[in-house]
Amino acid sequence: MRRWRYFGYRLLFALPVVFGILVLNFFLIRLAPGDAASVLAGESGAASPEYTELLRQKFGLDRPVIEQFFLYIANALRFDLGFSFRNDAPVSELILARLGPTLLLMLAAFSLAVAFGTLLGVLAAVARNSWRDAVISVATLICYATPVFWLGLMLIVVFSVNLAWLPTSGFEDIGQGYEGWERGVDIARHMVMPVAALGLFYLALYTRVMRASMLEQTGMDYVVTARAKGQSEGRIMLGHMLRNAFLPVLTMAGVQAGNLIGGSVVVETVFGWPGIGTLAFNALQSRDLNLLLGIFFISACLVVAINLIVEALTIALDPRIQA
Amino acid sequence: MTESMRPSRRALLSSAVLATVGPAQAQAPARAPVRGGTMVMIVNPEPSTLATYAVSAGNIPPVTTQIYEGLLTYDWEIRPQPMLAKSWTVSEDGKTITFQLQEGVTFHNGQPFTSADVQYSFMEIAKKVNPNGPVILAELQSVDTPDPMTAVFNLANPAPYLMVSLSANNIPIVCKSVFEGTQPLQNPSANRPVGTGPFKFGEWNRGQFIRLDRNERYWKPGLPLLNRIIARFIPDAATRSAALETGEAHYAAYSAVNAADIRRMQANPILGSTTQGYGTTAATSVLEFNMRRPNLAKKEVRQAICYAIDRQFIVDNILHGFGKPATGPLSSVFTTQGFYTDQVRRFDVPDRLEIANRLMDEAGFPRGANGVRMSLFLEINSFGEQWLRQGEYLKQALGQIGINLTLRSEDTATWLRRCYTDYDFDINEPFYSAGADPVVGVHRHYVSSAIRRGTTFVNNKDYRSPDVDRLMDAATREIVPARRAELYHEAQRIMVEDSPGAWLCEVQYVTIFNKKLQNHTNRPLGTYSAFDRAWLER
Amino acid sequence: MSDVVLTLDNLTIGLPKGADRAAAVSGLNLTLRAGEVTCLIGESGSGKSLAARAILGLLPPRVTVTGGAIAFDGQDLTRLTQKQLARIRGDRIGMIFQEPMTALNPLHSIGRQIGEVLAIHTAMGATARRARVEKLLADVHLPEPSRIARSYPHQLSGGQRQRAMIAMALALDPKLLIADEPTTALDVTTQAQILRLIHELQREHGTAVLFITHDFGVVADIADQVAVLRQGEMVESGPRDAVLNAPQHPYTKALLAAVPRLAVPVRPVEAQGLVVLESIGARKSYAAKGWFARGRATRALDGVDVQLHRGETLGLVGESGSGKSTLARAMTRLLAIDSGEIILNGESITQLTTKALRPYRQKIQMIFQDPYASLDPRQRIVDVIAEGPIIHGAVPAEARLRARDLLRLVGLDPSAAERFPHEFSGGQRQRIGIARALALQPEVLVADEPVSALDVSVQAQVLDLLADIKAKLGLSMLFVTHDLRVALQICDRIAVMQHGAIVELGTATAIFTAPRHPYTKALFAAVPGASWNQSIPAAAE
Amino acid sequence: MGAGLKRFARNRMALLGACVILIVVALTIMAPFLFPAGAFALVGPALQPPSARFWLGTDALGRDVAAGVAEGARTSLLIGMSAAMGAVVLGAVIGGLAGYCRGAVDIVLMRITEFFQTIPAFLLAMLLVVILSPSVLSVIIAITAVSWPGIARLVRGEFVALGGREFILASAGLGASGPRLVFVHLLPNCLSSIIAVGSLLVATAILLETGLAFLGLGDPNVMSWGLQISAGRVSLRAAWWVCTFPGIAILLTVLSINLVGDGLNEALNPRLRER
Repeated sequence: MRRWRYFGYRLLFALPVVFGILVLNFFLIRLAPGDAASVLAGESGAASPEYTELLRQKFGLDRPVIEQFFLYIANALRFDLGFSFRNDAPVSELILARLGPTLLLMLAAFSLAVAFGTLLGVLAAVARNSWRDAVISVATLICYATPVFWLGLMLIVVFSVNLAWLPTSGFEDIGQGYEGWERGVDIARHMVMPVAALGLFYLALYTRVMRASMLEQTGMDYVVTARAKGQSEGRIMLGHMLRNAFLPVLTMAGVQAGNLIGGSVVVETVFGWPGIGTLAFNALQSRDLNLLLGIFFISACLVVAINLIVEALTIALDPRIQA
Repeated sequence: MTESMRPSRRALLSSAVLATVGPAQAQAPARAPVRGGTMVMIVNPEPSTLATYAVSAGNIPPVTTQIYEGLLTYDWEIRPQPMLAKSWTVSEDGKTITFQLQEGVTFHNGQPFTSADVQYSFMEIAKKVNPNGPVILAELQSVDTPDPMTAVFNLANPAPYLMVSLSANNIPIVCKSVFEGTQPLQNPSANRPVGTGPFKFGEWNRGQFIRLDRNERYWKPGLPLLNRIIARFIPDAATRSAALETGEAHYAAYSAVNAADIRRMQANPILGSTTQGYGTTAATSVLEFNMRRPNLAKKEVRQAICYAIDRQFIVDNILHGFGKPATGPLSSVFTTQGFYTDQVRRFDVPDRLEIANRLMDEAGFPRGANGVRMSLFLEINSFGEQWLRQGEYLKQALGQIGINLTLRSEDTATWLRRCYTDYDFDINEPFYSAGADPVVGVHRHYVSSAIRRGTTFVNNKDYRSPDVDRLMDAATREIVPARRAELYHEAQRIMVEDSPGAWLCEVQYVTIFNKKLQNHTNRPLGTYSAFDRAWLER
Repeated sequence: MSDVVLTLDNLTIGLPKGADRAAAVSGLNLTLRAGEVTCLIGESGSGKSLAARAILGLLPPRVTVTGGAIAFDGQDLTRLTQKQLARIRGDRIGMIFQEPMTALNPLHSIGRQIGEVLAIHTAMGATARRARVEKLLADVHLPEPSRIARSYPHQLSGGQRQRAMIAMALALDPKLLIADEPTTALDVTTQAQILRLIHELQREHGTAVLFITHDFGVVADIADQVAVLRQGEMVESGPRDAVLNAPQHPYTKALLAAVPRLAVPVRPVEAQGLVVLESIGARKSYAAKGWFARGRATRALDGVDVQLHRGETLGLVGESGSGKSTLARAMTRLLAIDSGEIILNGESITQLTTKALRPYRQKIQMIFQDPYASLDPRQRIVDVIAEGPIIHGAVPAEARLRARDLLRLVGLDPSAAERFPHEFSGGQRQRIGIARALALQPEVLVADEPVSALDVSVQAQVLDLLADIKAKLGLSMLFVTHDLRVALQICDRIAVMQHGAIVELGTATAIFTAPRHPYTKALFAAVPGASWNQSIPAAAE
Repeated sequence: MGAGLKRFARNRMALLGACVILIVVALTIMAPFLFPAGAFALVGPALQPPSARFWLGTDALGRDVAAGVAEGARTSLLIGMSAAMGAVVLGAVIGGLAGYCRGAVDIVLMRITEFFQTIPAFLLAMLLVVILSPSVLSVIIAITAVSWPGIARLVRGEFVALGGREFILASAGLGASGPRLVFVHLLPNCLSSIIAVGSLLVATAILLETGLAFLGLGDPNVMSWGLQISAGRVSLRAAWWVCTFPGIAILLTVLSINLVGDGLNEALNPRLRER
C-alpha cells in the first residue's frame, strides 16, 4: 500500500534527523566551558592535580575532540552511549533505568491530555457560547498560563500535606513489598499528581485546538451533506466531524512531543520522579558530558518515535496521505 | 576526615550550636527495642557513586557507613572507641600504633576479616585513591601484619590527627580479595559495596532509592534491629519536607530539610529534631579573597569587607537561626580540644560600618560620584539556593561601604575552574567543614604550600604568611595538646588580622526524624555511622 | 400538468442583523412538479442557494425562514423539527452540491458515504447495502463500481465525485432532487456529461428537480421551468422557452443580453500586424508532489509554438489543466520554462534575470482572474496603480496623479484612489486590475481568465471595457479563457489547448464554423445551451 | 489593520487582558518611585506575612515581596518581549528566506527548523543558559533559540501561500524587485499573523523564563518573578506569600498576554475571520 510506503519513507527520514541531533549535541555540549574531571575532583574534596589527571585519562577527556567525537558516534551506533564518570555507570544503563518512569509519566500525561482535551474541546464546541463553553474556555486559559512547577508545588501542599490523599513524591512505596496488582495501584497513586501537573497544560492546549477545529468543521460542506442525508446531529459529530477535527490535534500532539520532555524535567524535579528529566538536570549541573549527550540523544529518539507514532495514526485516520 | 573541605551541599545550614549541646542522648528509649521494620531515610542529593574509599562526597557515607566499617568509632568527646579494632596501643614517640582486631568478623561475601584487609585498605586503597589519603596518611609508612588479628602502623612522624580520622566515613575497611588485582576505581564493588557492617547492599534503583538489607551474620550479637534501610532520593526540598511530614520518610540529616521548614517541622507532633551527630563535620561558611587582585591585595580593603558584613543577619535570615557567627578560621567546635580562641580582631563591633568606610578611604578608594568605590564580582556557590541568598545579602552589605558587587552564577565545573584553576575571581563564597582536626580541614586553606593551581578547595587566595606556615607546620607534629593549642591561637590571631578571607557563620545542622524511629543518633558521627541499634516503634 | 411535489408559498428567509439586506429571499412562490426540472437562476447574492437550502432546513446559523411555507407531501417543512426533517432528508428529498470535493467527507470511502444513506433510512444489512451501493454507482455510469466504492474522494476526478454525489442523493429514489450549482466547479465537457446524467435519471425516475444555476446556457439545456431571482425577489418565472425567448422583465432581458453568444460577432477585418510576442517550443513540467514521486511529473507545456501579432487578440482556450494559464505566465516570464524561447519584439527574454527583465516588463502586462486575490489588500488603490510606474522610475507624485486618470479611463471615479481594495465589488476590482496593467503603457496585455469569476452582467461590462481599451490604445492581447463563448466574442484568433499543446489554431470564424480537431468539436458540443445560443436573436440590446 | 483594532476592541476578554498588561507596565514604570530602595534592599524582618507596611509580606531575607513583584514585572516583560522579538526576527528571516527562495534553500532551512523543533526545547534552553552562564542576555538568547521555529514555519507558510496569490504575481509582473516584493507586499500581509503569534510567544517566553529560574538558571543580579519563586520555594509552606504573589503575577500576566494574543489573532488573522 502506498500509504504505508509513505510511512516507510518517514521512517527513513527520521534517521538523518537522529544523526544530526547526535552531531549537533556533541559539538554544542563540547562548546561549554568546564571539564568533567574537575567537577568529579571537586566532589572528591581537595584532590591533587595528579588525581584529577588520573580521572581525566580514565574518561578519555585528554583525547582530541575529534577523536572523542568519532568514538561517540561509533559507539552510539552500537547504542553504547559511553560511561558516566559521575555516576560510575554506563550511560545507557542509567538512561534505561530512568526511561521507564519517564515514558510512563509522559505517555500517561500525553494520552490523558489528548483524550480529555479532545473531549472537552468537543463539549465546548458543541455548547458554543454557552456557560459550559465559557467555563471550559476560562479553565483552559488558566491552565495554559500556570507555571508547571508552581502547579506541582500547589498540588503537593493541597493533596499530600493538607488532605493526605496522595503520596508526595517518588515512583512507588519502596519497602512495602507490593507485588502485581497492588504495586500497580501504588504506582498509579504516585503518578496522579505528576501526571496532572505535566498534563494540564497540554490538556488545555488540546482543548483549545480541538474546540477551534470542531468549530471549523461545523462550517464544512460535508457536514451539510451528511445533514442532507438525514443523518442525526449526534452521528454527524461522532461519525464525521470528530475524526476530521481530531487530525489537527494529532498534528499538534506530534509537534509538542519535544516540549513534553522539557516539561517533564521540571515536573520530575518537583515530584522526585526518577526519570530522565531529573537525570538531565543533574547531569547538566555536574557537566556530565557523556550522560548529557546520551540523554539528548535518547530524548530526540523518543521525540522522533512519538512523531512516527503520530504519523502512523495520522496515516491510519487520513486516507489522503500517501507518498 | 574525609569529610574535609567538601563544599557540602547539604551543609549550609547549620552548626555552631553543636559543641554546646550536652553529650547526653537526645532521646531516652523508654521502651524495649523492637526488631524488624524498614527505615526510610532521605539522602540528598543522590550519591553519584558508592565508592566511598575513593570519593569523599558527603552524600555517600550515610549509605556506605551502614555497609563498611572503620577501625574505630568515637564517643561524644571524639575519643576513639573500638570498632573493627578491639583495642590499640600508641608508642611513646607516637610513631607506632598497634591495633588488635575483632575476631569472628566476616565480610558480606563470606570472607573472614583479617589484618591483611586492614593493610590492604590503608596501603593500597586509602593511601592511593582516597583523595584525603595524602593528608591523613602522609606520615604512614607501612602496615605490618604479625598475625591475622594484629595490625601495626608505622609512622614517619607523630600524627596527632590520625587517631580521630579512622572511622568508617574516613577510611572504610574493604575486603582485600574483592579488590586485589583490579583497578580500585573500576572495581565492580564500587557500586555494589561489600563490607562488614550491619547492613548489606540490596539494590540501587537510580533516581529513586538504595535498599540495604539486614546482615544476618553481623558480628555484634543481636544487631542490627532494623530489617531494612531505604535511602530515598527526592530532589525537591519542599517535597522532602512533605515526605517527612506525611510519615513517608523517617529520617533526614544535614540540609535535606530546608532551614526555613525546620521550625514548622519541629512543631509537628510526629516529628522530632536533634542537632547532635555533626561532631566531626562542623561547617563554616567563608569568603575567599583573591589577593592577586590589586584591590584585594590591600589588607584594609579585606578588613573593611569583613567589617561590612553583619554575620548575625546571615544566621537569622539565611540560616533561619540555625548557626552562629564565626570569628576566625577555626570553628568553635575546637573549643573542647582548646584550639579555638575568640581573642582575635573582632568585626562585630557597633561602629563596624564607620571603621569599614574609614579603612576604604585609607586604602585610597574614595567614593565616586555615585557613591561607588570599586566594583567586584562574587562567585556564587552553585551547591544550593541559600548561597544565592547569601550573595544577595552580601551585595547589599558591601553596597554600604561603596563596593558594587556583581553576582556571577555558573555551573559547578565553571565555578571550580574559575576559582581553583584560572584564579579569575574576586570573591568566592565556599563552605568548608573543618573535620575532626584542624590539620585535615583548616591548614590547606591557609598554608602557602597549599597554593596548588588546579586543585580544588585549597589555598586559592594566594595567601602567603611565613608565620602562619611555621605555626601550622609545628602544630601538625606537636603531640602535647596545650602546646598545640598555643600554636593555633597564635595562628588565628595572625590570620584574622590579615583577613585573607572572611569567616561568616558556623552552620548548625538539624536532623529531623519521625518519633517512631528510636536510638538513631548515638554517636557524634550521626548519619555518618551505622544505624545498627536504631529501631522502629510499631 | 403532473403532480405537484413541493410548493414554496411566499417563502421569506431573514438574514442576521448587519447584512446588506433584511431578507435573503422574500415572498418566493414556486411549484415543483414530478418529472420536471425547475431552474432557479440568479447572480451571486440573489439568494437562490439559500432558498434551496431552506427546503431541507439546512440554512446556516442565524439565517432563518421568517415567513411563508414549504409544502411537501402534505406537510409544511418549515414547521418540522430537525428530527422530523432528518427523516425526510436523503430519503424523500436528495441534494447535491457545487463542490463535490468538499461536500464529501475526505476520510470516508465513497461506498461508506453512500451506504450511510441506506443505513439511516432503511433496515438493509451491510451486504445488501454494499450491493445496492455498487448498483447505484453503476447507475450513474461509474466504471468499476466496486473499486469506486472502496475509493476515497481524493482518488476520484471531479466528474466522478459529482456522479458519486448524485448516486448518494438518488439512493432512495427521492421525489425531489435539489441540485445546488452542481456543475459550476466542473469543466465544460464534464459539465455536459453531468447535466445529461441528471436529465436521464430524472426522466427515468420521474423525480422533481430544483436546479440552482447562474448560467443561462445550463438553463437552456436542462430546464422545464425557470424562475429568475434578483436580490431575493423572483422577477420572472415560467416555462423555459417563454422566459429565454421572450423575457418580460427588464432584469431578465439585461441578463440574457449579457450572456455571451456562441457566435462570432462581425468585426472589421484588419491586416495582420508584425509578431510582438512569440513562444517557440516552450516546455514546462511540474514535478509531482511528494519526495519519491519519480517520473510522475506533469507536462504543463509540451513544446508550444504560438505567435501574437500586433493589434490582435489571441484567445487561449482549454479546460483546466490544458496548460493555457501556464503558457500565459510563461510568455510574460512570470514563470520560467524548462526549454524553448520566449521572444518579445524579436528579442529573446527567456534567460533574462529579474533585473535585466525589468525594462521589458512594462511592455507586457497581465490581468488576473481572481479580483479578490490580485490586489494587495494592504495597498491603497492609488498605490496599486502607481506601483508599476514608480518601479520603472516615475516620479511618485506624478504617477499617483496619472493613476486617477487611469481610474477614469477604466470607468471608475478618481475618488476611488484613496480607498482600499476590499471596499470595491468584483467588477470594480477587475477594472482596477486593468488600470494597473495600463499604467505602464504596455504593448501587450495578457488577460488570464479575467471574467470567469464575475457575474454574467459584470462579465459583459468588463469584456466591453477590454475591447474598448484595446481598440483605443492599439494593444495586442493574449486572452486566456475556458469559455468558448467568451473567446468567440473577443478574440480575433483562437488557439485551442489540450494536455499542454495547441491542438488547433485559427481565426475565430474558422474555429467556430469549421472546427477540425475532435477536441475542439467536443468543446463546442459541450457548451451549455449550445443550440439555444445559436438560435437567440442578437438583439435584446 | 484599523478595522482589526476595532474588532479587537469589541472582544471584552482581550480588552480585560490589555488592561492587566497596562497595569503591569504601569507597575514597572512606577516601581522606582514606589520602592526607591530596590527589590533587593533588606527593608524589614524576614518572612513577615502581608501587612499594612508590607502589602505582600517579606521574604526570607526581609525584602519586600511587593517590591520584587514590581521590579520582577520589568524583568519578566523585558525577557519575554525581547526573546519573543528575537524569535520573531530570527524566525521571520529564516522562514522568509525559505518561503521566498523556495527550492533547495527552502528544503535546507526547513530541515533545520524541523530539527530545532525536534530537540526538546526546554533541555536546549537549559543547556544554552549554562553554556553562556546565567544572565539576562543569556536567558533571552536561550529562549530565542528555542522559540523561533514556530515563527519560521508560520512566515514560510504565509510567504508560500501569498507567493501563489495573484497580487504578488502582478507586482512581479510590474517588474518589482525581490526586496520590494518582500517588504512591500509579502511582509505587510503576514504582519498581522506574526503580531498575533508573536504576542502569544511573549507568554510562552515568560513561562520559559520562570521555568529556567525555578531550576536556578536565572540572572542573580536582577529581580524577576522566576527568581522570587525559586527563592520563596524553600519557604513555600512556612511563608506562602513569598512565592504565591509572584506566581499569581505570572499567571495573570501570561493569561492576559494570551487573551490579548487571542484577541489579536481573531481580529487580525483573515483566515480566522472568514470563518
